Formats: sequence, C-alpha cells, structure tokens
Amino acid sequence: MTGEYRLADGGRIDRDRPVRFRFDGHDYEGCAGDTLASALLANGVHQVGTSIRYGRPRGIAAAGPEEPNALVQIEEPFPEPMLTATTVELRDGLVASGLPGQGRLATEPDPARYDAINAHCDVLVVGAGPAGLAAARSAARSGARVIVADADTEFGGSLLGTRDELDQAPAWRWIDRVTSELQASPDVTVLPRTTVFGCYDDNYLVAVEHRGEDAFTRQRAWHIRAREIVLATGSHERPLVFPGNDRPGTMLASSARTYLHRYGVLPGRRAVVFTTNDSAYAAAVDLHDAGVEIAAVVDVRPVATTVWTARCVERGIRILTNCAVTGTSGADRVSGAQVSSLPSGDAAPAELDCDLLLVSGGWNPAVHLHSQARGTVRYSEELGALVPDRTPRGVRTVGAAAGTFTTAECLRAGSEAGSDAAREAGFHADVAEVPGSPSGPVTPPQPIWLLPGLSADSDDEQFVDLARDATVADVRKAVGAGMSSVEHIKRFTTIGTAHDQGKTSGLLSSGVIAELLGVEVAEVGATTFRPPYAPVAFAALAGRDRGDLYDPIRVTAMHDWHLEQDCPFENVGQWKRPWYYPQPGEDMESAVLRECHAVRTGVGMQDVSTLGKIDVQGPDAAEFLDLVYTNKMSTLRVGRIRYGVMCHADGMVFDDGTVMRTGEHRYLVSTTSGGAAGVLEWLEDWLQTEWPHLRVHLTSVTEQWATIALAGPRSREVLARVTSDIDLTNDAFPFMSWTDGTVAGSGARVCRISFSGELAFEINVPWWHGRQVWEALHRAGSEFGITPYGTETMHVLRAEKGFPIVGQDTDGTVTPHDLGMGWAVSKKKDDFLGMRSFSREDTARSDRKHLVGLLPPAGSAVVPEGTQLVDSTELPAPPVPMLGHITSSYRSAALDRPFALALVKSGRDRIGQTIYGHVGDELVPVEITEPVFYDKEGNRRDG
Amino acid sequence: MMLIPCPWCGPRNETEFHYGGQADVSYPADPQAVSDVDWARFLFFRANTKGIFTERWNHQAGCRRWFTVRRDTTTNEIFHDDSHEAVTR
Amino acid sequence: MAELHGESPLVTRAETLAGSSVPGVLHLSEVAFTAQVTLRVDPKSPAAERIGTAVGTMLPNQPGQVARTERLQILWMGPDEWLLIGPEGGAEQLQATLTEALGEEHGSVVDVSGHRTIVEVTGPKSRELLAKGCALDLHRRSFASDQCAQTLLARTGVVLLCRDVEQPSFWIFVRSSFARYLADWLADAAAEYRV
Amino acid sequence: MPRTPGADLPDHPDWLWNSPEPKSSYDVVIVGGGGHGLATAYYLAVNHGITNMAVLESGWLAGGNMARNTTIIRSNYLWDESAGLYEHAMKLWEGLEDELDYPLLFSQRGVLNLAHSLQEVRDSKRRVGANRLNGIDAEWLDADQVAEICPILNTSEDLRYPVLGATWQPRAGIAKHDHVAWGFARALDRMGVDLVQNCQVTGFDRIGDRITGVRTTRGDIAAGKVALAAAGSTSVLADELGLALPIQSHPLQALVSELLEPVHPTVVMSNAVHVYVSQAHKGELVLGAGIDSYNSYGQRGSFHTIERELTAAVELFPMFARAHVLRTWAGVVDVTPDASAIMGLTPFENLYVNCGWGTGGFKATPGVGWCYAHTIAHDEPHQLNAPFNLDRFTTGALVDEHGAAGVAH
Ligand SMILES: Cc1cc2nc3c(=O)[nH]c(=O)nc-3n(C[C@H](O)[C@H](O)[C@H](O)COP(=O)(O)OP(=O)(O)OC[C@H]3O[C@@H](n4cnc5c(N)ncnc54)[C@H](O)[C@@H]3O)c2cc1C
Ligand SMILES: NC(=O)c1ccc[n+]([C@@H]2O[C@H](COP(=O)([O-])OP(=O)(O)OC[C@H]3O[C@@H](n4cnc5c(N)ncnc54)[C@H](O)[C@@H]3O)[C@@H](O)[C@H]2O)c1
Ligand SMILES: Cc1cc2nc3c(=O)[nH]c(=O)nc-3n(C[C@H](O)[C@H](O)[C@H](O)COP(=O)(O)O)c2cc1C
Ligand SMILES: [Zn+2]
Repeated sequence: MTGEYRLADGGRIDRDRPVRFRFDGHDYEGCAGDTLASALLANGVHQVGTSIRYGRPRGIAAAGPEEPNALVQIEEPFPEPMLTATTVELRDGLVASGLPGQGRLATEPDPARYDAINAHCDVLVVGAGPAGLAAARSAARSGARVIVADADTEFGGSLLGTRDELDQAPAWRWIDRVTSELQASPDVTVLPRTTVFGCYDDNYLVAVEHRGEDAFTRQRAWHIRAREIVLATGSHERPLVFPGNDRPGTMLASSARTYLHRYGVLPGRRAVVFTTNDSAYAAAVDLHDAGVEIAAVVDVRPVATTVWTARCVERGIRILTNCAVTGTSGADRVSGAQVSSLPSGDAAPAELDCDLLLVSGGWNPAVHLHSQARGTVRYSEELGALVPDRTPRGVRTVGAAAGTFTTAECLRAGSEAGSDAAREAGFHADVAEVPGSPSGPVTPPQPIWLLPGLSADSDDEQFVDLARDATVADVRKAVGAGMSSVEHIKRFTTIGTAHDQGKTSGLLSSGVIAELLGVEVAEVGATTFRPPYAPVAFAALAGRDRGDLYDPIRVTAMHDWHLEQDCPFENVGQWKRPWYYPQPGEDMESAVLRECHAVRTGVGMQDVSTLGKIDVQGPDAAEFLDLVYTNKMSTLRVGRIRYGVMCHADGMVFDDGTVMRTGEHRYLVSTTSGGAAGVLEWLEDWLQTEWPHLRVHLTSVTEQWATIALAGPRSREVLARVTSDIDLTNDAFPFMSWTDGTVAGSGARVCRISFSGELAFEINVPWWHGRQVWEALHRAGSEFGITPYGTETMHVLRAEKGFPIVGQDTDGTVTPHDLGMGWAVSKKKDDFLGMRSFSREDTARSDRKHLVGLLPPAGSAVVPEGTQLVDSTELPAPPVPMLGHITSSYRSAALDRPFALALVKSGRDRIGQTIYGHVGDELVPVEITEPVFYDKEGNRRDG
Repeated sequence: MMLIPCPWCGPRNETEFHYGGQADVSYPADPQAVSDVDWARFLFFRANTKGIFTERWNHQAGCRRWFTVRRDTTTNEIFHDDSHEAVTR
Repeated sequence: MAELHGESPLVTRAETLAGSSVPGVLHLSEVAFTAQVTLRVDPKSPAAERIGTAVGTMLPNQPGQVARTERLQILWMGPDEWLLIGPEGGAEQLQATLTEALGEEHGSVVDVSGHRTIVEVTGPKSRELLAKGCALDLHRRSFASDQCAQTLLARTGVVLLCRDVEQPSFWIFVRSSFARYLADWLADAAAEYRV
Repeated sequence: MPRTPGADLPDHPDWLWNSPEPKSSYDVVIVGGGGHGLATAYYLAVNHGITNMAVLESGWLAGGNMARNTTIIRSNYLWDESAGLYEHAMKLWEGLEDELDYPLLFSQRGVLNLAHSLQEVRDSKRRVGANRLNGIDAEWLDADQVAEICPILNTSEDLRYPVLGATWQPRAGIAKHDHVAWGFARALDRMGVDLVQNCQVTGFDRIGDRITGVRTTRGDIAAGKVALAAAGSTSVLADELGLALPIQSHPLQALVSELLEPVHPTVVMSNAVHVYVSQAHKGELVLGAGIDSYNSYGQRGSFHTIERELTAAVELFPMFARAHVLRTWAGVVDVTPDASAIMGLTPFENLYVNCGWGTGGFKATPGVGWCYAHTIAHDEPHQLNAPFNLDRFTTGALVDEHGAAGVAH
C-alpha cells in the first residue's frame, strides 16, 4: 500500500506500479498515475512549504494548476524551480522539496531537448472535459481537422474527479470511448499534457506539450493556427476568506473529491465542509461514503438545496446553514474549525474538530484564453463570477468556462459548439449525440467575499492570496491609502502576481475590494488576463534555435578551405568571414602586417563572395539607378564599372558598392555584405511603390557567384597563369572595367576593381566552381608567395587608401560630403534619393564632421578605434567638448606606423593641426591629415 | 502572430513580412521645390492613427511585393474589403 | 560531373543528410546542379505567350502553381516572376530560349543555378519534419502536388515545392550560403526519428 | 516573523493620494499621469511654486508605460545632448528616495551593455569615451571582466554571437517603477495638486493658436497652460489640433519569471540579440525585447517576439533554461525617427509637448520632470532639453541614438 491514506481500490492510479520518491529529505512511495501532491497526501503529508512573507506552514489547497500554495523545488532528475506539487507527475527517483516562495535555478546546463512545431486545424478544442470532448467529437465527425489539447495527463477534465455516471456507466467509460474515437480519426490530433498558454491574433494559439522527462524531446511548443476555436477550459473553484484560512488541511472541496476519486486518496479523516454553493455537498457525500467523517457542512446560505439536504440526512451529515467558519486551529495542520452563525442566523457557534477543512466559495470560469482572444467578460451577480460576455468571431467558449456548471449542459453546449465550429470552417457537421447524465436542480450560490461581523483584528489572518501571503489587512491598507482601482491594489498588495497569476485569488480580491469600498464587484472589475495561462519554461520557448542554430551561419563556396587553414572568423551579419590567417606563432597583429605586406609587394587573395549582388535589368534600369545612387550610372558605358553611394532620403549614406554595366539595359550592382537584403528591399520599395512606371526588374544573385579578390603588383601574373582568353594588359583591360573569360577552367567574369589600391582583379565564377578556382589561383600564385588575407587586412589596406567602410566610418549621421565624397555626388542630376536633404540647414553646415586621416607620432601605439578626440592638451572639467572620434585605426605595414581615420568637426579645414585622442586617462596627440595615406596619385592600381 | 493577407500569396504569418508604415505618402514630384518644412514632413512625419489605418507591408519572405492593408491599430483586425493590388507608398 | 560543376553547396553535408534519413520514415538528400533561371515578364504580354510556346507550357498564372514539361518545372514566384528548373547543364540553353522568346519586350532572364541548391525530403515524416520550421499549412488538402511557395523554413527563406502529395516528397530550394545551416537544422529536427 | 529573504517589498506609507473631482480651471493642466506627467507636476510645484494644477489621467494613475517598463536606469548615452539630460536625471535619482521619502528601491547595481561584433566593440568604446568626457561613469570591459561582474553570463567563444566585451556603468541600475510613481503622487497630493484619474482628455479649447483649456470625459477644464505627457497616445491628442508629430506608436513587450533566489547581480542588455535582463527586488527575472514592428495601440504584441527574446536569454544565460515565464505584457511606446525624445514648445501658445521617449523614458523620469517643468514655467526650454525640439526634424539636427547607443531601454 502506498501510504496510509490510500484506499484499497478505485481511482486512476496503478497500485501495481509503485513509485519511489523523496520529499524534503524523506523517502516515500506513491503509484504510477499520482501527482506529487496526491502521493504526499496518500502518505499523510499536508504541509508542503512555508509562506513567503510570514513563514506560515502551507499545504495542498487544490488538485490542479490553480494551486496557490504547494510550491516545490525539483532537485532530481534535474533542478527546476517552483512547480506546484499538484501538477508534477510522480516518477521514480523524483526528489523535491518545499519552497518558501523563491525557486532555485540549476547551476549546470539543462541537457534536455525542447522543440517547436507548427500546426493548422479547422477546429482547435482547448480542454478535454465533458464540454471539450463533446465538441471535439462533433467537429471530428464532420471530417474537419481537429486538434484537442488538454493540460492534464488524461482526458476527462473534472469528470475524472467525480463518480458521476454517463449513460448509466462510470463517466470514464465514455471518456475512454470518445478519446479512442478521436485518436482513431486520421485528421484529429490528440494532445494530452498540453497546456494552451496563449491566444494571439487571428486565432494563433501557443501550447506547450510535456512529453515526459525521458522523452527525446522533453517539451514541445505547438504553434497552432486554427480557423475556429472552442474554449472548453473549465473552471477553478474559489476559496473563501476567513481567519486562519491558510492552514494546511484547508482544501478546495472539489479538489478533495478529485484526490478521492482520481487518486484513491483520503485527504483526511474528519472534515468540515464550508461552502456558499451546492458543489461542495458532493464532496461531503463522496468523502463520507469513502469513510471520512464529516463533522458538518457549514453553508452560508439560509437554506440548503433539498436534494443535498436529503442526501446528507440519509448519511447523518449535519448541515449548519447561515453559518460560517470564522477561525481555525492547529499548528502545521488544521485541527479544528470555529463555526459561527452569521449575524442574521440562529445556529449556535461551535468548535468542530477536524483534520480537513474543505472550502468552496463558488467557481471562477477559466476565461483566460477567452479574454486573450479579445473576448470580453462581465461579472455575473447570479454566479458570483466573471463570465464571457462578448465572444469574438472564430471563438466559442463553452462549458464551465462559460459559467455552465451541469455536466448535461456542458456536454450539450460542447457538442453544439463543435459542430458549429466545423460548419463555420466549411464542413457539414451534425451535433453529435451526448450521453445521458443525471442532473439535479441547482440552487444559485451565495457569493460572499468578507464574512460579516468579524473584528478587524483578524484581518491579517484572513488570506486573500495565499501565494503572495496577502491578507484582508493588506487590501484594507491599500484602500485606506486612497486606492480604489483594482490595478493599483494588485500592485500595492501584489495579489495575483505569483506563479498562479491569481487563479484562485483574482476575483476574490475584487470582491474584497468591493466590500471595503462599498461598491459593486462589477464596478471593481478584474485585472488583465495575460499569457501564459500557466508558467512555461524559458527553454520550452527557446526551442531548437540554440547554439549554431541560433541564427543561420552563412558561408561561401570556399568556406571549407578557410576552415582547413584554421583561421579565426569574423561575424559579418550572418556571414562567417575569415578574419586573418595566422601562421604558427603569429598573433593577429603580425599576421595582418604580413598579409598587408604581401598585398603591397606581391600578391594576396581574399574571399569576397559575401558582397551582395543584384541584377538590374530593363529599359529604365539606367534611369532607376540614377535615382537611387548619388552619382550618375546612366553615363556608365557597357563593360565599365563605377563605384556608387546610396543615401537614404535623409541624405545619410547607407550603403555603397560597385556598379557594373553588363548590357545596354542591364547592370550588376554590388552591396556591402551585411546590407544586401536591406538594399534589395529598399530598391524594390521605390520601384514598386514610387516609380512603378519604370521598367526595371531586380534579381538577387548574391550566391550565384563566388568572388575572389586577387590584389597586389603580382596579381596580373598570377591570373595570367590560369586564364588564356583574357587580355590582361592595361589597355585591353583597364581599371574599372570587366570582361568575361575562362579562369582555371571555369567561366568567369573578371573585374578590375581595387579596394586595396593595388593592381587587383575580382574574379566571379559560378558558386559551384568557387573552391576549385580559389585553389587554382592559390596554386598558381605559390611561386609569387600568394597570401590569403582576411577582413582585417582588407580593412587596413582600404584605410591606407582612405576608403570608408559604411557602418564603421559612418553611423547613419554621415553624408557623402562628410566623407569627402563630393565627387561621387552628381551635380548634373535633377534628383536622386538624399539630394534634397543636402540643403537642409544642418546638413549644409560647413562645420560638420568630416572624415579625415590622423597620424599619431611614428613609433607610438595604435590609438584604439572609438577614441574620442578633443582640442586641448589638458582636460577641463566635464562636459568636455568633443571634436569627433576615431572610426578606423591600424598599424600600417606600408607606412611603418600607426594611422587612423576619424570623423572630426570641420576636419578638412583643420588638416595639419594636432588634436588629442582621449585614451584611458591620457591625451595622445594626433595630427589631422588627408584621409589618403598611400599612393595618393593612384599609380599602383595599374601595376 | 497576425495573418497578413498578401494579395498574391494569400494570408501568411506576420514574420514573412516587413512593415512599411503609413501608405499613401508620396515622394514630392519635385523635391528640390518643396520647403524644408514640407521635406521634413515627407521624411519623418507619418500618421500614427489609433483605429483603422491604411498601411504598407512587403511580402519579404514570399513574392517580395509591396501592398496595402487596412488594419485597426487597437485590435489588429484586418479589413479584407478592399482591393490590395494598388501599391502606394 | 564534378569537373564541370565543381562542388555543390551541400557536398560536405551529404553524410549529414544521409545519416538523418531513416528507411521507411524519412529520406534527405541534395539535388545538386539543376539549371535554374529566373524569368520576369508581364504575364499578359505577347512575350509571355511566346515563352509559353517556346518552353512547351504556359507560364502558370496562379500563385503557388507549378507547370511541368518533360524537361522543365516552372514555379510561380510572383505576379510577373517564375523560377524555371531544368536538367543539369541546361541553364545556357534555357536562357537562350527564354531570351529569344522575350525578344524586344521588357523582361529579364537571369541564371540563378548557383544561387540556390535543393534539398529533397521524402517519406511519411516529411510534413512533420518541415512543420517544425515552416508555418505554412502543409496538409495534403492545402499543399498538393505541383504546388510551390516561397516562405520561411527555420530561420531562412526557402522555396518549397511539393513533388508528390501521396508519397510525400518535397524539394526545398535554399540559397547556397544558407544551405549548410538548413541541412544542419534538418538533421537536428530529424534526430528524434533515429531513436 | 520569518520572511523569505528579499522576496518581499517594503511597506508603503499609510496615505498615498486623493481622487478629487476636477475643478473647472487650473493654472496648469498636465495631460497624462505617467511618470513624466507626475514628475513634471512635482518639479513645477517644488521648483516653480505652481500648485493650482491638475494631472489628468485617462485610466488609473501611472498605468501606462510607467506600469510596464523594465525599470532600467542608466545615463551612458552617446551624444552630448542625451548624456546631459540622462545624467541630470541620474543625479536626481540619486537623491530621489530621500526627497520623496519613499522606498523607491533605486538599486545602483550597474548595467552591462554587451558587444557581440567588432563594430559593436568600436561603438561601445566610442560611447564609453564620450561618456567619460561628459562626466559619466563608464568603462569598457573585456569578456573576462564581464564574466567577473556577471558570472552567470555565457561568455564562451562558442556562442553564435560571442560576448566580445561590454560597457559598464556602475551607477546605473533599476528602481521599482510603481513606487516611483506613487512617491511623486503622494508628494503632489500633499502639495494640493489634483490627481484626477479616469479623466481622458478628448480635445482642446483654443482661441486662435492659443490653448485655453482641455475637454475631458469629465467635463471641460480651463487651463493657463497645457502640457502633454501622454507617451504612446500623444499623436491622438495632437491630431485634435492638427499638430503633426514624428512619432509612431509600437508595442513593446516584457515578461517576468517566478521569484528566484538571487542569481543575477546586475543588469545585462544586448542589442545584437535583443534581450535585456535584470532580477528585480522580489527575485523575479524581468526581461524585455525589441519593439514589435507594426504600429499598435493594443498594449499587446506578437508571440514570436517573446519567443526570440527567450532564445537569446537562454543562450546568454544557460541557467535560465528552466526558469518559467509567469506573465508577459506590452506597453505602447512612442518612437521617433532618431530614437530621441521631443520636449519643448509647440506652434500653439501655452501648449507644451513631451513625447517620443519610446523604449527608454523611465530612466529619464526625474530629468524630464525637471526640464519640462522649467520649459512650462518659463515658456522656453531648459538648456538640457533645448536640443530635443520639434524643429530638429526640419533642420536635420537630429540626436540620432540609433547608431551607437542601440536600444534605449
Ligand atoms: C515593456 C517596456 C519596457 C520599458 N523598459 C524601459 C526601461 O528599462 N528603461 C527605461 O528608461 N524606459 C523603459 N521603457 C519606456 C518607459 O516606460 C517610457 O518611456 C516612459 O514610461 C514614458 O513616460 P510616462 O511614464 O509618462 O508614460 P506613461 O506611463 O505611458 O504615461 C502616459 C499617460 O498618459 C495617459 N494618457 C494618454 N492619453 C491620455 C488622454 N487623452 N487623457 C489623459 N491621459 C492620457 C496614459 O493613460 C498614461 O498613463 C519601457 C517601456 C515598455 C513599454
Ligand atoms: N457543480 C458545480 O458547481 C460545478 C462547477 C464547475 C464545474 N462542474 C463540472 O465540471 C465539468 C465542467 O466541464 P467542462 O468540460 O466545461 O470543464 P472541465 O473542468 O471538466 O474540463 C476543463 C479541461 O480543460 C483543461 N484546460 C483548462 N485550461 C486549459 C488550457 N489552457 N490548456 C489546456 N487544457 C486546459 C483542464 O485541464 C480540464 O481538463 C462538468 O462536469 C460540470 O458539471 C461542476
Ligand atoms: C518591473 C516589473 C516587475 C513585474 N513583476 C511582476 C511579477 O512578479 N508578477 C506579475 O504577475 N507581474 C509582474 N509584473 C507585470 C504586471 O503584473 C503587469 O503585467 C504590468 O504592470 C502590465 O500591466 P497589465 O498586464 O495589467 O496590462 C511586473 C511588471 C514590471 C514592470
Ligand atoms: Zn506574397
């Protein structure tokens, strides 16, 4: 027998499969099918933890996700903070402990896998209680694609916790039948252990499926797009507010019934049942029949319902109407309840011994998802609950979630909603038959928020939110401080902000506020229902986009070659680019100096495939490019290449690259590596929405080509070894032109472009040939000491030439003029993007920041990039006026000294002046120069 | 996750699209002729409607077309009652 | 044809894909070196008609529609855009055919054979595998044989083509620089089927 | 009684504020009872002696972005203009708890802004340099130093976008947002300023271009001066006057975990992977993301933003894997083209505007109050907010905080 409170038979647990676990250092045994809570109760353990503010003992108050109290920390199989014992499935080897309100994170990485999947359906049914099952069956029979999800381990909802009959047989028979029918339908997805936790726009719902600790995927997030949704999420029983209502052994009445019927556990031996409505009577009767002594049913109503009175009388259960529990006794477990008559009543006050105090203050429909779906709720006086009011299109809220509390009604409403939903989704659907269910007359509850006549002294023993340890005294204090909005009082008292998000305390606090303010509950309203419906692990949402899959790694055709060199890579957008190629024993600086030297004196090669490439075609291509580049592209001759700058309409540089004219009506535009997608979209935007009359087509061809830059005085010789059909002489193949030919056996488009200032070629070959051509060039260059170089060397070489890098030497506040690129801004065009902005007051200022060169004293250290520049040899008190900052800074192999590029106020007018870089707490002198440091005359580009 | 109705590909998840803000803001016919104030309007000022808003979307991960949508900015409800084919800025 | 074509983008992921395949459940492989050409032309123009005649089938004019001839598959990519897929080595000739049929009319023909490669996914778990990263409804009723879509798969853009709805078979066109990422992602997604 | 250490907040004072009926006329009416409206009223009263004043709030006091923000306070902005204003705010924060006599839980636990790319490293160093010259405490830390300050952060080189370093502002930190609002509100109540809730301004009374009062859901109210402090809703008000503002309202989401034992000693922000995290006073992890792309007044955003944010969070903080999301929410943030605010005069006499604080105005709250109060009282901007005028969009003199300072939370 697993625990002295376990019944010999009954329930959905498997007594033949004992499960060993450890709680708070003690070893226990439960059964397969238990939750941690049911197993603890079976072993007579009620206290689970202590409360967060007052350290009071706290027990198990519920049997589901609404549990406000029974917080546990899982230790084994893997540390997980703050779960409710009522939702932890028992498993062999589970080790857990009670929590005082703060959880503890694991220090080692979580080894489990999490993933996500997209799903589509015609009808999504959330909740598989009687309403949800009936809905799913109606919908499924129409042929519609149905998903039915329930948070619980098995379907059946509240029925699992009762001994109700359907069609004169135990309800679980019907549940099993319907579940099997659903499972057998090919277009139905059955998802137990799946909590739908959020409802977003256009019927997009997100759920998390708990697939098991040992499953390949521990948890799976479901992203469900549903045409129609049926919300059959049931309801949560509401506790009552009275002094000492937090003692372990105090439990929601229906939860006690669930422990009895579903888990075969007696939650106590002698119970007092305190209620405002009929539902708790079922608990009293069932527990009595299972052997629990019922000390009394204490009902705040003046008269109890006839049928229930009869059933109690039959069993000798005493009913105290017009009475309330006004206090409890006991240390770490309730041992007695004080019952008083309500002011208008006449039953005598009494002290009743008990080890279980069942409470029922009515039912809160689970309108969370309904509300997230933008349904509205209203306060129903009759039910003392928030019920759905307006329901948005595509959503149906039914069953207890809609305030329907008899099984018969839930079944009927569910079945209708299921067929309605299927019909709305375009299927022919009948309302599936529902099983017969006995249902007696129901007397309305009498909602009660604060017991009348209690002295204010007891306020701080009357808990409104057990999870947050918030009492009536706290609410009274908030109201007394002048607060009247439920939102303020929530934040003042922290009611409803714990793990359970106020499932049991939310409306309760509204009721208490209403009483204290003397207004209607409807006027107080409730706080906002926000996702998630139940807590969900970060990792479950992080899914598989982790590690290398966090973001795509983009690689070029030559990537493996780079890998084989063991070079470090730089992330450039999503691309991996070789940063530098260190030789054994080299650090970055020496590698880069060597690479630079090779390009300046011999030959180097770089993989530049990552540059974006866009094919621009059409009779108006030239006109279009004239509009989007600052310079003129229409005058470019076929076969020639021009460097171009693009500005946003605000006049600030946002991308640059070369433009090749490949035909009368055709260009190939290149972009920065990180900017390709943005540029294409930008061009499409203008083309489609502003200039649709222009006959131009844009096609991205970035990966069509693998591109190799071959740079250095010996580059022509290297290329000559691998091509025979291209005349490489300057006359035949001048700077800034291109030609087609064969390189290393591959068709190639070869350009004479130079970003280094040296004689250079850019060889474009179809992607598939990239590596083979790269290797051929590398082989052909070996006798010239060909040196592969990475982005760092490329940066140094171009900086020596004063070529800016968009995004490094610019930051979105820099115009082409600021860069000293007035030459690239056409004065002959009527308009181009950005042009108008150049004449704005601030943009036209002459004292803007200019891109200039800086020279620290020869022999000094490289001044760090980012260094701010000032005008004085001594720092005044802050704020110190700043002149600008260093955007690029390197040691130059060619110049044998450090140098830098910087944006400096009026920089071009200050050439020759010395200013100071603020490095650490030092001021380092730097001389302002032209930005071109190397080969100002451009003699080297022709070799 | 909104479902954005691409006039070509049909409704797709919001994540396939790029948002383009207010529709119907056209580039001045002769930018050099407009005042600094009007140019600033064009550059930086867009309607920020609370309620039904006509806005632009680009089906970035799909057909790459720009189109307009009418959406209620308080509820994200999209109105399917008009032709989306007109592409305007 | 390695000499002719060098290396396909997924040559180093062939094993990854093969290793992720589970007989009777899922098969993953690269379809390399197909000829791919992007065509842009006004579908209502005489040029479009000429092109139809030249290639042997009208350009599909419904979103997501695919037309086939013996040699070609023509995928609708946009209201005036198609992707034509032909046999290995056929890009030159295909471009020539299209360019000639286009004549003087405004349109564009661009070789994109190297721009994307193709991963073929077949087997009963194909749809589930794709659903892990693709938000489109891939149900047989929604995405049938000879339908295509441009969409997102995992964190990259793809063109998805349903080759066979009965014995599920898909082609995923992915840009060459993203291909390894996608292969790795697919392998990771398929890992559960191997245990 | 034993309390769970740290899991509880200090008590509030016994009295906070009244909820008066609006009077028919005030010297100054402030539209919007968020942090900015309240702080402005406070400094109008304290620095300029104006108390015949009302703060009109359409809902519950400080229930807008003030109730929703991730409470990061820092002043390490790039540009001099921003640095001036935010650092002024920082100095005020440092004395505010005493001044308001309210436990604001201002905790100067420092803020790390991570750099994940070489360009971010450059930008970070540039910002640190600028900060120091502006008298703001700032340091550049390499990855090892980052790990020392925040050991739970994943600084391994295997990350897809490894942490290459961070900027560090030790005086930065967090404060309890509600307490800040309530501290101002209590002080205002004591000084006789009317805090009128459930009072939505629906229009303006004007004579020509002179504003004379506001129309509200609780009647018309005459006002000597009207100051807008309505954050994400400012456009709606400005539309009533045909006053165009370059702001767009977007959802910005945040979320919290359950209460956890202290693990996270500071505040970490990452621009590149779009997540920022602190552990608030009770122990909950508070996380924010980037804005949702589309315009919205819905106070809710899209799920994929949350999902991406959590992926980044778990990458950066592997130990968060099994922390649980308890609640997500959104505010409506007013974003400008240059990611800097607008504060100053308007083309209308007696009408002032403060908006465009977007994702980062909580930290500025006392600074805004101080400068905006000055602007209203003197009918001309304080030197610190002068650069944040509306004209800059015409002249082009933007204060563009996109480039280098990144997300402005
Ligand atoms: C999720 C999130 C995270 C953030 N994180 C940070 C952060 O970490 N650090 C930081 O510094 N900033 C942050 N911010 C930004 C910060 O919250 C805002 O910039 C700041 O709160 C705006 O000023 P406010 O407090 O006055 O705005 P609000 O609190 O929004 O105040 C505006 C008030 O005006 C009221 N109102 C609107 N229209 C009317 C009307 N017609 N009549 C009367 N009243 C009206 C509104 O109801 C509202 O209460 C964040 C914002 C969000 C949403
Ligand atoms: N006597 C009473 O006053 C009273 C009160 C309430 C309920 N009931 C009984 O309870 C039953 C109500 O039937 P029902 O079908 O409406 O509800 P139910 O409570 O039987 O079932 C609701 C189901 O929804 C699931 N669920 C809730 N939220 C979910 C979510 N976000 N994601 C996934 N699953 C979720 C729950 O796990 C549960 O299984 C009836 O039998 C009714 O008689 C009686
Ligand atoms: C810094 C901060 C911490 C918060 N901590 C919690 C928390 O511990 N529990 C909780 O339920 N909500 C917490 N919230 C969120 C609020 O409950 C609420 O969602 C937020 O104020 C927005 O209001 P709304 O959701 O009612 O629209 C926190 C909010 C902020 C700004
Ligand atoms: Zn589309």
